[in-house]
Order: sequence, then C-alpha cells, then structure tokens
Amino acid sequence: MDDGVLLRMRGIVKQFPGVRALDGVDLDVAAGQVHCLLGQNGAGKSTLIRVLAGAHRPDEGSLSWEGEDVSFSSPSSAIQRGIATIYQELDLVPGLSVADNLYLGHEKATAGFVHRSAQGAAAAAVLKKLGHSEIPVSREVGRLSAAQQQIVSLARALARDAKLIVMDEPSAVLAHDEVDNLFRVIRGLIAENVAVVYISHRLEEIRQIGDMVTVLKDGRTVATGLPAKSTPTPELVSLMTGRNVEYLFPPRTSDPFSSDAPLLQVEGLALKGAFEGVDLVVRPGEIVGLAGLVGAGRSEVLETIYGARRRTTGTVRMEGRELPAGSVRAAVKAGMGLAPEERKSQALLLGEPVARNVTLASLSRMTKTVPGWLDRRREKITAQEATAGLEVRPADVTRAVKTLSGGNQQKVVLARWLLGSTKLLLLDEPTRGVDVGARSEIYALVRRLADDGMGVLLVSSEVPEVLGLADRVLVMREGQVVHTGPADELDEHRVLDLVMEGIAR
Amino acid sequence: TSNEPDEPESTGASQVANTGSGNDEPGQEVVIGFSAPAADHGWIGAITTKAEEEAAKYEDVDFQAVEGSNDVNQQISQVETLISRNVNVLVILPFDGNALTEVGIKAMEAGIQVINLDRVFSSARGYRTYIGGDNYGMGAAAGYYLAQQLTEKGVKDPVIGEVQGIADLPLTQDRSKGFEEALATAGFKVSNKVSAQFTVESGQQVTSNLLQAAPKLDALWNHDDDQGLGVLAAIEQAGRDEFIMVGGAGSRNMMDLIKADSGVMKATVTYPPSMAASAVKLARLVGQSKGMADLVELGVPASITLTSETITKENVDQYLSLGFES
Amino acid sequence: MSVSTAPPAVSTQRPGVLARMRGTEVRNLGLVAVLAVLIVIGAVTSENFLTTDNLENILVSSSVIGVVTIGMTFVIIGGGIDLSVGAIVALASVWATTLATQSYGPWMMALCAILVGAGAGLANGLLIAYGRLVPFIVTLAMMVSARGLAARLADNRTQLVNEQGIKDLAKTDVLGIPLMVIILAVVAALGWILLNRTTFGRRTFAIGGNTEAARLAGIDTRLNTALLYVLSGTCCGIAAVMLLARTTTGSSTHGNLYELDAIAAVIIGGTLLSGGRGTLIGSILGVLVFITISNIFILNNLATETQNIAKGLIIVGAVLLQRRANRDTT
Amino acid sequence: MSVSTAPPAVSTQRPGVLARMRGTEVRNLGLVAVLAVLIVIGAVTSENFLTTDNLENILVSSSVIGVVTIGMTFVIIGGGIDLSVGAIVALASVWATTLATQSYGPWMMALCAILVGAGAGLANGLLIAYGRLVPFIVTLAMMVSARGLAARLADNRTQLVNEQGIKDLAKTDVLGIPLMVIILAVVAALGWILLNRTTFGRRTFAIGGNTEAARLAGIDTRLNTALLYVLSGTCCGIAAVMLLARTTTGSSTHGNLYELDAIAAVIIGGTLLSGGRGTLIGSILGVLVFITISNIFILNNLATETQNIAKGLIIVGAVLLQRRANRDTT
Ligand SMILES: Nc1ncnc2c1ncn2[C@@H]1O[C@H](COP(=O)(O)OP(=O)(O)OP(=O)(O)O)[C@@H](O)[C@H]1O
Ligand SMILES: Nc1ncnc2c1ncn2[C@@H]1O[C@H](COP(=O)(O)OP(=O)(O)OP(=O)(O)O)[C@@H](O)[C@H]1O
Ligand SMILES: [Mg+2]
Ligand SMILES: [Mg+2]
Repeated sequence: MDDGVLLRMRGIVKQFPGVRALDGVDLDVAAGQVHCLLGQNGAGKSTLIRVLAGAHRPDEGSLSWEGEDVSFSSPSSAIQRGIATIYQELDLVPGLSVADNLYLGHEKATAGFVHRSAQGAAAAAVLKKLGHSEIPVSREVGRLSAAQQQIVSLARALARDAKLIVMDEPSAVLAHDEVDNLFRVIRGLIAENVAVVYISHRLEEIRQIGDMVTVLKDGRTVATGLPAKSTPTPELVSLMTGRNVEYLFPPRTSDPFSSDAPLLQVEGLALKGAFEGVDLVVRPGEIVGLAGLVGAGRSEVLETIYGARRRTTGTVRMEGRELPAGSVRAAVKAGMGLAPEERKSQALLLGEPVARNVTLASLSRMTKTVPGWLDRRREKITAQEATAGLEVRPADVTRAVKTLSGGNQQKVVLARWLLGSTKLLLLDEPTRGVDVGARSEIYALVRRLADDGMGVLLVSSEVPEVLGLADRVLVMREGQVVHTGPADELDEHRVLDLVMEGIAR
Repeated sequence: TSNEPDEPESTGASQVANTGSGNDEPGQEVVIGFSAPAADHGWIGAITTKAEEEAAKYEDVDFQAVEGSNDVNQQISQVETLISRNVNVLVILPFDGNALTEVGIKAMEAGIQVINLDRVFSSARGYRTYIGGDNYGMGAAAGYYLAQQLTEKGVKDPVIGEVQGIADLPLTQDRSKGFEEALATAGFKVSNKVSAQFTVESGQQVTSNLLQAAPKLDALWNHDDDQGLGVLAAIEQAGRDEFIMVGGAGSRNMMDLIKADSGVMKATVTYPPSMAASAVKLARLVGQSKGMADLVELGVPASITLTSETITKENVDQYLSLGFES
Repeated sequence: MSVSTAPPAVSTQRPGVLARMRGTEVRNLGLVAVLAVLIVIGAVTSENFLTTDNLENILVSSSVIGVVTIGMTFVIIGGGIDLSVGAIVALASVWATTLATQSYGPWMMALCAILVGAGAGLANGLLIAYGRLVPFIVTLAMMVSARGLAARLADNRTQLVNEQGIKDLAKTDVLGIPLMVIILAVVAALGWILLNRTTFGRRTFAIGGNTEAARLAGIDTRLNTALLYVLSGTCCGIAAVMLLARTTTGSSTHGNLYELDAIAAVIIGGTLLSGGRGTLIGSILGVLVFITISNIFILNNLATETQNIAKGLIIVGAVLLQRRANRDTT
Repeated sequence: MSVSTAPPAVSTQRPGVLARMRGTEVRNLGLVAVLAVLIVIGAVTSENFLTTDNLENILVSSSVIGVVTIGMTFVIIGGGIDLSVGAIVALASVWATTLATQSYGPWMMALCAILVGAGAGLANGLLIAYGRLVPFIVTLAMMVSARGLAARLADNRTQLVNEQGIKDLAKTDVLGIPLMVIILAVVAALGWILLNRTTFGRRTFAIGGNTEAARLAGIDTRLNTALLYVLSGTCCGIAAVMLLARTTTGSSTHGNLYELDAIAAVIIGGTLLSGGRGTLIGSILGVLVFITISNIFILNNLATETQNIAKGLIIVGAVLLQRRANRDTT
C-alpha cells in the first residue's frame, strides 16, 4: 500500500435508463483523512458512494481497496471490507428499536440468539460517545424526530468499527451545535486513522473539517486533490457550476414595521407536549423566520398552523378568518402551502412523475370546463414551467421523482406551492440538501414571491439563512418563543445565545 | 343376452335391471360432456369418479369433464364451452339447479340432449332426463328412523342434534325440512343445529362445539357421511356415546361401522353418488336413441328420482357393495 | 403563477414510444404477450378454440368478474383492499330478486341491485375512512355479514328471476356483440377515464402512493377513500345485475370467491398490492388470462385435479414470461 | 403502503409502564379486552360456556389454525403473504396418509407431513426471493397447484388414518392439558423466541419494514425471505399432523380457507399487512377471538345466517373496542 491510499476508484461509469449518472469518475481516499465530495444537485455524489458501498454495481471502472482489486457485489461485501455508509435518505427500519437498528446485520449474538442487554449497552455507549445519551435505545426509531434519526444513522456507522466511513449530507438535518458535535466525532475517527468521505453543500463545513476536495460535475471528476482549507470559494463554486455564483441573500424590501392587515395571525397556539403560547403574525410580502435548536418544536408549530396536527388551544386566522383545528384542507383552501421537513415521507409520491407531484395540490385548477376533468396538457406545461423556474434537473417532468437526486426532489416540493393561489408559504428547512447555486436561486425566489405579496413563514436550522432571508425572526427554545424582532437587529451569536440560554447576553 | 351384471361390485340389488339386454353392446359413438361443482368434498368427488369410471367401460363413449366450479357463472360458461365443442349429450350436476336452467335450455335448443343430475332445473325444457336423489325424502327417512328408535326406547323430550352440510344450498334446506316434519309426527323437534361444509374437517369442528352446547344428547343426524368421519372423530374425542346417530348418503365407512355396531353410528339414509354412473349410462342410451331394457317404452324416461333408503345393521349387507369410498 | 420566466428546458433526446410509456403500461405489454402465448397454445391444442363462439364465450365469461375487478383496481390503487365483493354481489342479487322488488319491474331490480351494492360499499368506506379501521378487517366483516344477510333474505333458497327483461340481457347482442361484453367494455372505459383523466383518479393514485403526502397537499383523503369503496360496491351491484341475467337467479351463494379472483387479476395485471400504482387495462388483461387458461383446459378435456396442478404452474410461468417481456421492451 | 416515518403524535412526558411497552404490544391489551368481553357474553348467554370442557374445546379448536397463523405472522411481518397455507395443509395431510407412507408408522407420517409442508414452502420461497415474483401470485399458484396435487394423490377420496399412534394425539392429555394445545403452545413459544430473540427475527422485521434499508445493512434479504416461507410451510406441515389426529383422515379438502382465517387473525392481532410490525401474541389472540365467537354462536344455537350477520358486526365492534382500549392505555 503506497502513499496510504486506502481506496482507489478509477473510471467509474453508472448508467441509469436515460441518464449517465457517473461518466468516468476517479476518487482516491487515504486513511486518516477527510475527503470531501462537492458538486451540484444531481452531479452524481450519492450515486458514486452507492457504488462504493456496493449498493449499485458500476457498469464500468475499477475499485481497489487497500491495494487489492475488488468488486462489491452487494452491500454486505463492502461492509465486510470495513466500509460503513450513512446514506442521504435515511435508511433505518422504523419498526425496530434504536439498538436493533444500530446492530442490524451485525447483531451481537451467539448461534443466532441476540444478546439484547449487551447490545443495548453497546448501543447506549455509542450514543453516549456521540453525546446523545438522551436517545432511549429501546425506543422505536419511527418515533424519533428526523434529527434524532440522523444521529442513529451516524451511530450505526460508528458501531461498525469501519476503516472508511462515508457520510452523504449528514449535516443536512442537524442543527448548528449538532454539526460541531459531528465534527468532534469525525476528528476522533481521523485520529484513529479512519478515512472519512464527507458530502455537504455547505462550503463552510468543508473548510472546517475537510482535508481534500474532489469536485464532481455532470458525473465527471472536474478536480481532485484540492486542499480543502485553502482553495478559494469562487474557484470551488465555479468548478461545480461552471459559473460564478454569488452566495448572497437578496436585499430586503419589505418594511418590518409595516402595518398592513396581517395575512396570518396566530394567538396563544399550543400543542400538548410540544409547544405553548405561540403568538405570531405574518403580513403580505413579509418573510418571518423561526430559529431554534433541533427539537425546539418549530416543525410542530408549522404543522399545527397548517392543520396537520390538531392544536390544543389557540386560534389561527388567515386574512381575518379563523381556521378550524386539524384541517389541512381548510388551510390549503385559505391559501397556505407547506413544504414539510421530511420530503420523502411527507410530500412526495416517489413512484410518480415529477409533473404529477408538482400539480398534486392544485389539481382542481388543472381541469377543463367539466369539473374534475383533467387538462393534461395544461398540467404538463404548468409543471414544466414551475420546475424550469427552479432549475430542476433533469428537466424532464415525466421522470419518476425517485430517480431525482435529493436536492432536486426538494425543488419539486417547492414547485408544488408556486402554482396557484398560495398566499402563505410555510417552509420547513427549504434548502436542506440544496446545492450552492440552487440555494441562492431559492433565496431569490422566496424574496421575489414575498415581493409579489406572498407571506412566508420559514423554519431553518441554519441561523445565517434565517437571519439573511427573514424580515422578522422568532427564536424558539423548548416549545416557547423567547424572542421576537426584526432580523437586522440580530446576529448569529445573539441567536445562539437565545437558543441555548433563553436570553441574549 | 344375460341378466348377469358385467361389473358385479358396482351394481347392487336395485340396479341389476339397468344393464344387460344388449344395451351394453358397442354402438354409435357418443360424446358425453360432464359438468359438476368443484370436487371440494367427498360426495362430489365420488360423483365425478363414478361418472368417469362408468364412461371408461364403454368404448363408444368419449367422456369430457370440465373443471368443477362453485361459481354458477363459471359453470354456465363451462357448459357453454361444451356446447360450442359440439358434444352429443351433456350430464350436468349444477351447483344450483335454478341457475343452470337457462343454459340447459340453450343446449337442448342447440340439439344437445341434457341429463340433469341431482339438482333439478327449474324448467323441464332444460333437460331430456332428470335423475337425482330425494333430499326431502332423505331427511324424512332419517327423521322417521330416529323417531321410531326414540319412541321405542321411551325417551321423553329427547335432545336431538342435527349437523347440516352447507346451510345455504337448497338441498340442505330440503333435507332439514324432511327431517323436521318426520320428527314432528312423533312430537319431537331438533334442539341443536349446526352447519358444516360437507368436509371432514368442518364436520369435526362444528360437532366438537355442538357437543359442548348439548352436554347430553339422545340422537344426532348428520346430513353427509363425508363430513361424518369428522363428526365421529369429534364424538370419540369428546368421549361421548350416550346417543344414537344416523348418517346420510351411505359411504362404505359408515356401512362398516353400522355393521360392526360398536359405537353411536346406527344407520344411514342413502343418497348414492352412483347416480352419476347411472346418468352416464342414460346419457349413452339417449345418445344412441335406445331405451331402458326393462321398461316397455322405447325411450329413456324423463325423470327418475331415487329413493332414500335407510340402512341399518339388519340390511347393511345388502348395501355394502354400493357404499362409496368417501 | 409567479414562477420565473426561464423557458422550460426541452428534454434533449426524443425518447422512443416504448420508453415514453409509463412503467406500468409497459408492463401490460408483458401480459399481452402472455395472452398471445395462451392463444397460440389454445389454437394449437384445440380446433374449437379459435371459433367465434368460443372467443365470445371467453369474453362473456370474463364480463361479470371483469366488472368486479374494475372496482377492485381502484380500491387497491388507493391503498386498500376489498374482500367483500363476492358477498356484495350475492346480497345485491338476492335483494333484487325478492318478490317485493321484482314486482316493480326490471329497471327497478337493476337499480335496487346497484343501490344495494353502493350502500354496502358506503358502509365499508365510512368505517375505513372515517372510522379509521383496517380495510382488510372491515371488508372481511362485510363479507361475512353480507353473505349472512343474503342467506337470511333468501331464506337459504335460490330466488328465481321472473322478469323476462332481466333474463334477456344475457341473450341480447348489439351489433353482433353480446350485451354482457358491451357492459364490461363500457364500465371499463368509464373506469379508465375516471382513473386517468380526472382529479379523482389522480388523487386515488396519490393516496395509495403516500397518504400522508396527499393529506398534506390538501386532499380530502377520507372522502376520497370512502368513495373508492362506494365505487367498488357499485361495480358489484352492476355485476349482480349481469349475474341475474346470466343465471336467472338470485342466491346467497353467488359471487363465490370473487374477492380472490378479482384481487388475483388486479395483481397479475401489475397493480401493486400496497397501492399507488396500477392500470385498469392490466386488470382486465389479468381477468382474460385466468379465464382463457380455464377455457383451454376445458377444451382439452383435462381432469379437474390435473387442471389445477397445471393452472398453478401456468400462473407462475405467465408471470415469469411477463417479466421477461418487460425487460426486453425497456 | 407509504413509509411510516411520519412522526406519530408527540409525547414528551416520561411514559408509564404501559406506554413504555412497544406500541404493538400495547395493542394486544385491546385484544385481551375484546376477549374478556366475549367471555362475559359467552358466560351470560350460555351456562355451558364456562365449563372446563368447553374452554378446553375452544383451545383445542384453535390449535390447528393457531399453528398455521404463527407461520403466517412471520411471513406478513416480513412483508409477504402466503395464500397457500390451506392447500399445503391439505397436501401434507394427503401425502402423509398414502398407504406407502402409513406403512412406515406414525413418526414417519408426521415427518412426511412436515417435510412436504417445508418443501412446498421452499418452492414458494425460492420463487419469491430468488425469482423475484410477487408473493401474492406465487402463493396463489401454489394454492391451486397443491390442492390439485392433493386431489390427484388421494384420487379425490378421503384417506383414513390407520395408525393409532396418530389418532391418539388428539386424545392425549399431558398434565390435564390436551396435547393439541401443548403443541400450539410449544410452537408459539418457539416462534416467539425466534421472532423476538434471534437475529433471524430482527432481520424479518427489518425486511418487512424497509427492505432496501435491510439490504443496505448487509442482510441477505433473499435468503431470509425464502426462509420465511419455509417456516410457514413447516407450520402447515405440523398443522397437517394435528389435523390428521383430529379428523382421523387426510383429504384434499382439509384446510379449506385457512389462508383467510390465518391472515384475518394476524391482522386483527395488530400486525401490519404491509409488514415490519406485529406480534405473535396478537395473532394467537386473534385466533382465539374468532374461535370464541363461533363457539358462543353454536352454544346459543343461532342459525348459520344469523351467525354470519352477527359475526361481521362483532368483528367491527371488536376492532373498535380494541382501538378504544389502546387509546386509554397510551
Ligand atoms: N435510481 C435511479 N434511476 C435513474 N436515475 C437516477 C437514479 N438515481 C440517481 N439518478 C440520477 O443520477 C443523477 C445523479 O444523482 P445523485 O443522487 O447521485 O446526485 P447527487 O450528486 O447526490 O445530488 P444531491 O446533491 O441533490 O443529492 C441524477 O441525474 C439522478 O436523477
Ligand atoms: N415522532 C416523534 N415522536 C416523539 N417525539 C417527537 C417526534 N418528533 C418530534 N418529537 C419531539 O417533538 C419536539 C419538537 O421536535 P421537532 O423535530 O418538530 O423540532 P424542530 O424545532 O422542528 O426541529 P428540527 O430542526 O428537527 O426541525 C421535540 O421534543 C422532539 O423530540
Ligand atoms: Mg445526493
Ligand atoms: Mg423540525
């Protein structure tokens, strides 16, 4: 094994029906290094690591592992060699406990009998090492929040004692302090000479934790071996996108102290066990941000306003009219739209084409003269326009959504609410998994929508995003709003203080 | 010609006359189509087997059976298929006589002679000849026998159980009606009634529950000797023997038990599947435009209803050869 | 509408006809291949197979179960299941042939059967959609109860249809095509339009594919689900009328095991048992495949038990062939 | 069915003992409540209900279908379905009672039945796991074929068990408990251990809950799936032996509609039809509920059609009661 190269991939090609997802990719990963993969949505990052993990068989190309030529016929052969993978889309079994998920496939067992207490203890130890001993190892994974599930995924990779851990956008569902925690763990791994392949759309993370960077574009390696800490951002961005993208928030145009009649008015909203006493107002043309830690209850606030959860007390008014509790239909009729946190389970029809996903919420407007009779031409054109506006790639709206990359799936969800009479957009982590280029486009789009008179209520775990995009910010902590004020009076530090302590120091 | 039966083990005392007299000499070739319900219980299984066996005896018979079905719509289609295949004679044991009448008429109108086996059509236009058992008479025979036995023993207010076959078949209702009305002549009535599915397993299952519902029984009539194996298994497993039991149809097993007289099984009332063999014979005769040898008439009669005979220890030897293997 | 102005990017290559058909419709080609093979087998093994009479017979045989299968396809695509179809057919046939109903004439009988079917379906739908009970259990309960009720109404007897108007349905041809087949074709066409060209159909796919996503998109998933069962019940009612005509009787034993036959046809037709995906055409082809298999057996005079053994093997063979056909076309 | 990752209602307070039990096991409490209500109804309406004999009768009646249901529970938790159980029971019973087999004595008969069951299950499993065919279709084909083969082997006759050793099984008590019930208990206990305490059981849940996740975790999902059907087939073989003893016969009509009974028991027992979640105890309770309902009817001498009407209503009532019980305990 020369030059410490653990894994060497050469000329990897992977063809899907109609798409060449990988078109000759090379990748070298050395032990004790964090190797970052960068690339736009759909560049082929996830496909590459699925090939590496044995989940896809490549059509062409070679793999060598510890200097030896290998070919992984199944995930288990990669796992046996010491490759653990955290997939972009959570790959846990909802009906099994946390401990069972951690050791799935390599149970602590003799003669097939599971040592449940030993396994539970080991799982607890791994979680503790991750700083998450509060996650009960016997809880069903399906009952955990998305963030907690991500931590279980991470713990599972650690439980494998792997030589190479691949992480596909692990930070996407994690809050700020959680990301720090993740980096602490990665540093620990590096110290033990484990190699890490790390994928993220957040360049600042790459700077913090990465050693090497490989950039993918359209299924090809466009640059490799770049130093992660020192390569200038414009260079990376232009390698990824082929152009120069300003990573900028659009200028605010609305007046945070406007006295327009409120679009949305929420008073004394509470959901038992999640949050209480939430008051908020969104005016037309205004973007209101909800900041807070993971588990602060922001998603619940959105879902309760939207009627997806039945509020315990409080009132929700749209344009002055009170909405019934627990009715999504009433909310949609009144002009709300929600882009939920977990797009795969809450928003998408994975097997259906893009067009049908986009028009799902406005089907009754896709009709001809006879009510209920679909105008399929209009449907297709509308969907094409909406997705083109968000640069969904590939631009074919007849493609099944599940064949799109993670970031492009997110754009499809956004496109759904841009079609019709949406007056208030509820966005839960709208840029999760979205690449640098598209991200600034989404920011611009949201701002433009607001300028056209739409109200936006935004939840994001990225504090800069909330601060940069929103006009007003509510900070939540443990189910309560601890601060309300204009965004430009806050900075990242103050928000973090509020989030952690409940007060601004 | 001889009066000797050519297959002694398949012919019984009452059937000897049907053979012989030159009718069995090879004649004009006859294609006989056969349709019956699904052979999902022994009696129907026996019907199909008897028909096949009988047909195999004649070189001049081409026997074509279709898949059995308990869906009348399906059975209608099957008969239609046979019609379009231009058979000469059809033997139809309908799942439900009423439902197959129209297709019977259709066949007759297409010039195909129909032998309606057992479950009678609602219109005589649908068949050339009907041959079948007497369900009401079967129940009545069982009822009279039990009434007589119980009266002889001097039992007052007897507890009488009844294990039906499939409840919502017309034939089951006819059997129960005959049974009830015969018992009523002695002032008795049925106190516990359950229905099985004509299968051994269902007989066992419902009887084991019936025995719980009636901790003491005086008599039991079981409509069907196939399910009777299960009924008897349940009785034996419950360790019960305080009552007398009558079966139905007349299977070989039950006859052996009656002969041995070692348990509850005292009698059975016949409903012989051998009628299928007779039906095939009739079909052949009809197809060859022959009559029945022992009758004066030149053609086969339009209707033959078999009597339900009561087989007891006294006369069982006469019937043993007719008992069907369930 | 406020999406940006960029013109929709044109998809680069123009895909071939086959590639442009959706996955499931391609799957139907596999079934067509299976049917073609069966027809060849039928023609080779029996001279009576390719006669007009026999082909008509196959279609007529398929008509009653075909109509039931159309309703079942909707239910399964919508993520449910309906075990009660056979029992509802029986109940509707019995109800329509009670003396009281028959006295109002053939139209009333037909209407009665359809209303009974729709009503039973509504009961299913309400319990499932608004009572939030598992479809399997609710329709199982309906299956048992409806048959019991049918037996009760008919007093365990078979009821004769006295109205010639109903009986004639089975004997009428329109332009040389049996009316039964035309009814199936009409119901299938209406079903196809409903499934593929209306918002109701679109929502049905959505609910079956991801109920939570459909709900969060503002679809009234409960109403829609309830309607699916009403639709299935209505199809059962129509099938009951056809059965009245075919059999000239109403009986609690009608529709025996239709649930199994219909579900099997739907599944072999490529619809996912878990919902969200499927085609009506596939289901109809599925019915035709099963009926054709039986027909070929009868023509070839196989013993019943041999037929059954062979039928199982052919089903497996058909699915394998179907898969192979799909692989070749995609 | 859509993925079930959508977060259920939130609970942040420290849960009590009940709430800490896994969701599905709590669900069993609902079924226990249903059973309790049924027992009260039975006791009130019939003096013969609460006798030792009758309760024993209920348990014995549950034993054969109970064993089949255990295998079915595994298959359904693993994301599949097995329509062939009844037919496999029939085939195994017939095969074991052929004269050739009987001449080797009771042990050989039992072994033969179990091997035939396992073999048929293996055929199912191979086609489903390695042939990648839909479980519904494969087991439907097996259902048809196995019954055909059974009828063929038995020549459409009922075959008597001559071996006293087999017949005695149905009459033997061990410590006052019928052997049939003990067999059920042992199979259930082994099944419970297999499902809840072994890697095989964990992997079964994983495959049913998220096949792709299981595959990515390095599990040999195909082998595991195939084994599920072998297990179900083996249970059918054991059930066949029990049925030989109970009915003293082997017949192609044995096990009629077992598939429906077993699936219904599994589903009412709280197992998801889509897989990934369920308990064996729930399934056994489900069997007991169904058998107890029938028993109460017969003790009360209800007419069959009335039984059926009532049965449907009771099933719906039971599920509603069960849900209410669950709501109160969580
Ligand atoms: N199973 C599949 N079938 C067809 N096309 C696929 C499939 N999986 C991925 N693709 C296509 O392959 C390309 C690469 O996708 P991939 O998921 O690897 O992108 P990515 O770089 O991970 O993007 P993101 O940052 O959005 O996650 C995309 O065009 C995608 O649509
Ligand atoms: N499925 C669940 N079961 C139990 N508790 C849950 C579940 N989902 C969320 N919670 C709890 O509800 C509270 C709010 O969680 P939620 O994920 O909505 O917060 P959030 O502020 O939206 O965080 P995120 O950044 O993940 O969106 C937390 O206490 C969390 O643990
Ligand atoms: Mg990706
Ligand atoms: Mg959230």
